[in-house]
Amino acid sequence: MNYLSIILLLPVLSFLVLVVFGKKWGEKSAYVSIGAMVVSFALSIYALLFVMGGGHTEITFTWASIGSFKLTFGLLLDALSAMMLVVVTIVSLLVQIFSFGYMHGDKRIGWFYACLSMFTASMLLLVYSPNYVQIYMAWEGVGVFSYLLIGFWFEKRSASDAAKKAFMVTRFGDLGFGVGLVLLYIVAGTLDMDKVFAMHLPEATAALIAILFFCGAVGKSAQFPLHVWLPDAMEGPTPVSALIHSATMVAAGVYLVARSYPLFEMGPVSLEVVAIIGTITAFMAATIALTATDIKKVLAYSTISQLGYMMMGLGVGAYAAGVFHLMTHAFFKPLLFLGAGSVIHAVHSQEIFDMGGLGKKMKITSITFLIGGLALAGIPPFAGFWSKDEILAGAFASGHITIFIFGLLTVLLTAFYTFRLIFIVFFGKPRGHHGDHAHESPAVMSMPLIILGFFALTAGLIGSPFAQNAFQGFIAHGHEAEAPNYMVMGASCIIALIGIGFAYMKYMTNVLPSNVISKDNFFYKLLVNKYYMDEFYYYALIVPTHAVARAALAFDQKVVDGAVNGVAWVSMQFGKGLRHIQTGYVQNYALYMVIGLVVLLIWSIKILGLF
Amino acid sequence: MLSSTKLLEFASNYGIPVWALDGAIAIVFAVVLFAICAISVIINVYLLRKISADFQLRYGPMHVGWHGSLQLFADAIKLLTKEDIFPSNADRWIFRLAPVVTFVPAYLGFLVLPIGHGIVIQDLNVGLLYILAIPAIGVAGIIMAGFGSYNKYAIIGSLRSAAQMVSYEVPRALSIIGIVMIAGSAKLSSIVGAQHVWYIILQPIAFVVFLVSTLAEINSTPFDLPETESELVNGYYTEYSGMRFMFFFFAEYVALFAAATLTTVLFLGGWHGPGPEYLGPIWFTIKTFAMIWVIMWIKWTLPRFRIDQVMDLGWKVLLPLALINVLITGLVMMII
Amino acid sequence: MIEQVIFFALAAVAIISAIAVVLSRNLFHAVMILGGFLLTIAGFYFLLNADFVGIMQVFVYVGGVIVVMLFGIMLTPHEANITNAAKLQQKLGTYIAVAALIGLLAMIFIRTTFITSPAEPVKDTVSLAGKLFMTNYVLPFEVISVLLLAALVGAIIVARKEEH
Amino acid sequence: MNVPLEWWLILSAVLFGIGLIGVLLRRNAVMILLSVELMLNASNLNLVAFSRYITPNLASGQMFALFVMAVAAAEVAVGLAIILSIYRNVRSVDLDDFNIFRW
Repeated sequence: MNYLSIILLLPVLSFLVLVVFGKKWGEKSAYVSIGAMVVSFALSIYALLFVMGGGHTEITFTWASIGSFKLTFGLLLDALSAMMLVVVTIVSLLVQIFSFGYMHGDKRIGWFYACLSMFTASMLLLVYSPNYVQIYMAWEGVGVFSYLLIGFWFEKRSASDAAKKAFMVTRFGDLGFGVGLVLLYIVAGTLDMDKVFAMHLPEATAALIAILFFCGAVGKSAQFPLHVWLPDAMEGPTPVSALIHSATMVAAGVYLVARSYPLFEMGPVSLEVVAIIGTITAFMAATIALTATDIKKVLAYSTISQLGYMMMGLGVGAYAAGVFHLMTHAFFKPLLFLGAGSVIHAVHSQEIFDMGGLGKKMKITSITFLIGGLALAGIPPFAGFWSKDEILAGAFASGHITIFIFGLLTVLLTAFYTFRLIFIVFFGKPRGHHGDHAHESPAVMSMPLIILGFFALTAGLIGSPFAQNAFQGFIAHGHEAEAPNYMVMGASCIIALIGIGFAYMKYMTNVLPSNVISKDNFFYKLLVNKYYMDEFYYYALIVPTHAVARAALAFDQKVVDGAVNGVAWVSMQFGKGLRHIQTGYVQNYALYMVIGLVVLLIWSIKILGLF
Repeated sequence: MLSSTKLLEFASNYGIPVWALDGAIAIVFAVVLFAICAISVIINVYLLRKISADFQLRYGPMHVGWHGSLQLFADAIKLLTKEDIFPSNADRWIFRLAPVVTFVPAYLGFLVLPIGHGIVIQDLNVGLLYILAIPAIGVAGIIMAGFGSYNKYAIIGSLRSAAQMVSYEVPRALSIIGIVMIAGSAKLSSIVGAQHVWYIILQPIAFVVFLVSTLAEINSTPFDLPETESELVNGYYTEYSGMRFMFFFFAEYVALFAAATLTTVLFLGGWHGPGPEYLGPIWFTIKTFAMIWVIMWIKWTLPRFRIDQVMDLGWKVLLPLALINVLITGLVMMII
Repeated sequence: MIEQVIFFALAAVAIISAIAVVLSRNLFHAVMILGGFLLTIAGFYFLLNADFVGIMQVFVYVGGVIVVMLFGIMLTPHEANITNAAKLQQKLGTYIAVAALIGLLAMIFIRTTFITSPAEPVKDTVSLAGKLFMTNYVLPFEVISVLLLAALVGAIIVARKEEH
Repeated sequence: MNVPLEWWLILSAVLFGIGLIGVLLRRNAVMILLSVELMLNASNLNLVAFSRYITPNLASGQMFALFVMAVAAAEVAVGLAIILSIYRNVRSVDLDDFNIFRW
């Protein structure tokens, strides 16, 4: 058995074992899952090294054969998948270790680890996919386990609602993906990526298929306008948010676009769409994050915003930069989430205005969080800076000036809200009494933070000009890295610093007049209510759906049931009429016999003339 | 109907229509028959008292008339002058009719009895069956009495009586089959005519069965359960008094008399006896009273049965016996 | 002449007693009147020179059936005598239908010409019946015996109280 | 033969009709049995009358009448037994109360 399949099968095995024994073993199930993940991670590293040595593996086998159509399954190992393998396994590993502390005492911890394992396996399957059917299946598997994990605390109404919302909304995007798959099969006759990319599809068709695929990505990666599920998905346990809703699953959409990049390039219009949607998402989510007061919601919106960045990068042609940002983001965002989890674990609240001054009490958490924040805000030399800068440079270079400007504005906002969060949570004085007994989380939780902090600090360097953009070269065969644009670099750096400065002025000093962000402000309300997107969906989709459903119900009850009941009613009336004959009294029946006899006699006399 | 040729001539001479003559003759016969019954009852009751006294080593009635011979008339006067009482919840019509319905069939039985050679009111072809069937109507009268009285003793008595009579009718009728087979007729006069040898000799089993079931039919001891004083006060006629009581009394003794006569006719050779034929009625009377004496004898000698014993005797002993008798008779007749 | 008188007298008794049976509110009275009715029917049989049937009528019906019925009544309580009257439409329908039936039958009887035989009726019906039972009607006779046996056993089993 | 056959037949029809009324209208089970007896007797009368007028020397109708009687006796015995048995369960002899199979 190939070691690649072992990477995939270990989490599956762990899932199967934990489904059966998880309840019995309780917290011990974590060892199974973590152990499996350690091995997977080690093998992933080996796979990465293999690929870096110029290796390329593709294993396929026929899974089902329907007529001429052969459904194959396979394990594709190239640069992109190798990179994703490592990212997925390491983040999953760290999150699982963190969860051991975070989920301590939960009754269903076995099930939790089972889901985490299977989620990871699904994600690995997705990453390995050499064809679209496999991607689609893994895609849905990821969706299912996301659903289960968001709704892990299903006793909470909001959690189960959020799970349903996430599932429904992403399904909405998947619909487009599915249609795209069918269309692609009709057009290309195959769903194997190699063969598809080798074709020369008509531009319009390619663009259409690409946009349909992008629909799936929009759902999965929470792009505008289907981003609404992600903030609600924060109802899940924080490690889940860290793993699924920042590093892996949401990255699946980006991964899909990156994977299908040749297809997108066949229809360049689709890339424009990707870029525009990405930009809108990035900017909009950043503005919403400004007013969010829930620590996880802030991070959720920042995730959306960063995903928008990645899409923007991919859309403007900076393929390598987008994937690079995907990777760096996959390190610093889980870091932030896990840090937030650590904070929540300590203060038992998610409201940032309940916190404050935690920096002194939780040194490791605050330092790693600060590293994550700097990475997110794009301050050199932290990871986020290099990747984000690449994207901005790519946008600038591709000539999309509007996109570039919005990108810069987003950098400003990102820096502002990140440090708003940091200043409020870790600096200043404690607000309320939630933080009174806060203390540093146990080592099992802080250790992953340190590791992730290390990566958040250094992961960007491999793609930096200092390393001759080694990452880009590794990922993008044929996509030559742009020459470092120092002007853009400097600008984004300065803008980020300005954002931090504003945040400092607003939240640490009182230099900034309070009416700059007034709570009665129209924009403030707009942002607090997230551009009324949920309300829009409610009125645009749910209300009409309900109306249609009510109409259908009325139709069913009045017309369909009416017809059925009408038939029944008619039969019943007949029966009621005939019931007068069918009295159950023998005497009545005997009377009918006598009447019949009389009639027979009359008949025989009058008609037959017998007598 | 029963007009002889002389009477018909007489009637036609005087312009009397036939039906009027028939009616007159019927009335005369009815009166005569009633008189015979009444006399027989008087004699029977007197005999009963005297015989029972003899059996019990006492005198019986002695004061009214010679050896108490007028005692019964005194009793009759007493009963006739007694107050006629209706129970308050009684069903009046049923209560009134019951004695009549009980008495009339007993009395009607004599219609077909041949007293002497050719001396019979109506010699029916089915005379034997008639005489068996008629007492069955009396059962209805007894049940009416019990039901109409609205008295639990009366109802129990009448139910017992009815059950007993219905049960014993079966062996009684079956026991006679042998006689009918030998005589080859159901006409009573033919049966008597054929009795050159008394059937008590030819049909001993039938005689026993018949006698026992007849005793049960007429509610005579040891089968007097319907009217046991110790259990049911007076049975079905507990509530009756005066005239109506007398009817039941009458009916009982008429039934006793009828049973004796029927036994005489069937088993004791009827009017047959030594001497000329006109002595037949005398022989008949002697045999009848001998039979009455036997019944009395049984009555005052044997203790009373329990009701379940009565039923067991009827269904489990007498009925098989009667059937065996029919079988034996048939076999013997086939061989001869 | 006298036969007609007897016929009409008996017919009047029979019809009146039949109506009394049917309309009687008291079950016991109904059974007693039915007994009277059956006796009149026996009288009819004598009038028709069927004396064996007549005697059997008295023997079986009056001595057997009526007594059994009286038993049946006595074993059920008095309250059971009072029963609900039939519904009006059932009543009306019954009266009309039965009247029509009787009328039609009477019409048919009157219109039909029966071929009556002037032969003298048999005198000794008992021996004739005996011969017929053992010759022409031996199979029905046997079947009737089995039926009676079955009825006897069945009635005992049905009416017997279950023993616990 | 002073009474024509038709009179007998009409008489039996009338008696039959009266019995039929009883069967159709009375609700007491015993009463219905009585009415059935009426009807049987009416038909017996018919049979015996036919026997007397059509075949006086054969007496076939009388035989039928005898068979009918035997059947009637059996019917009464079984019918009363059934009524008693039902009465023991329902405490009633009213047909209206024998409705446990009716809905």
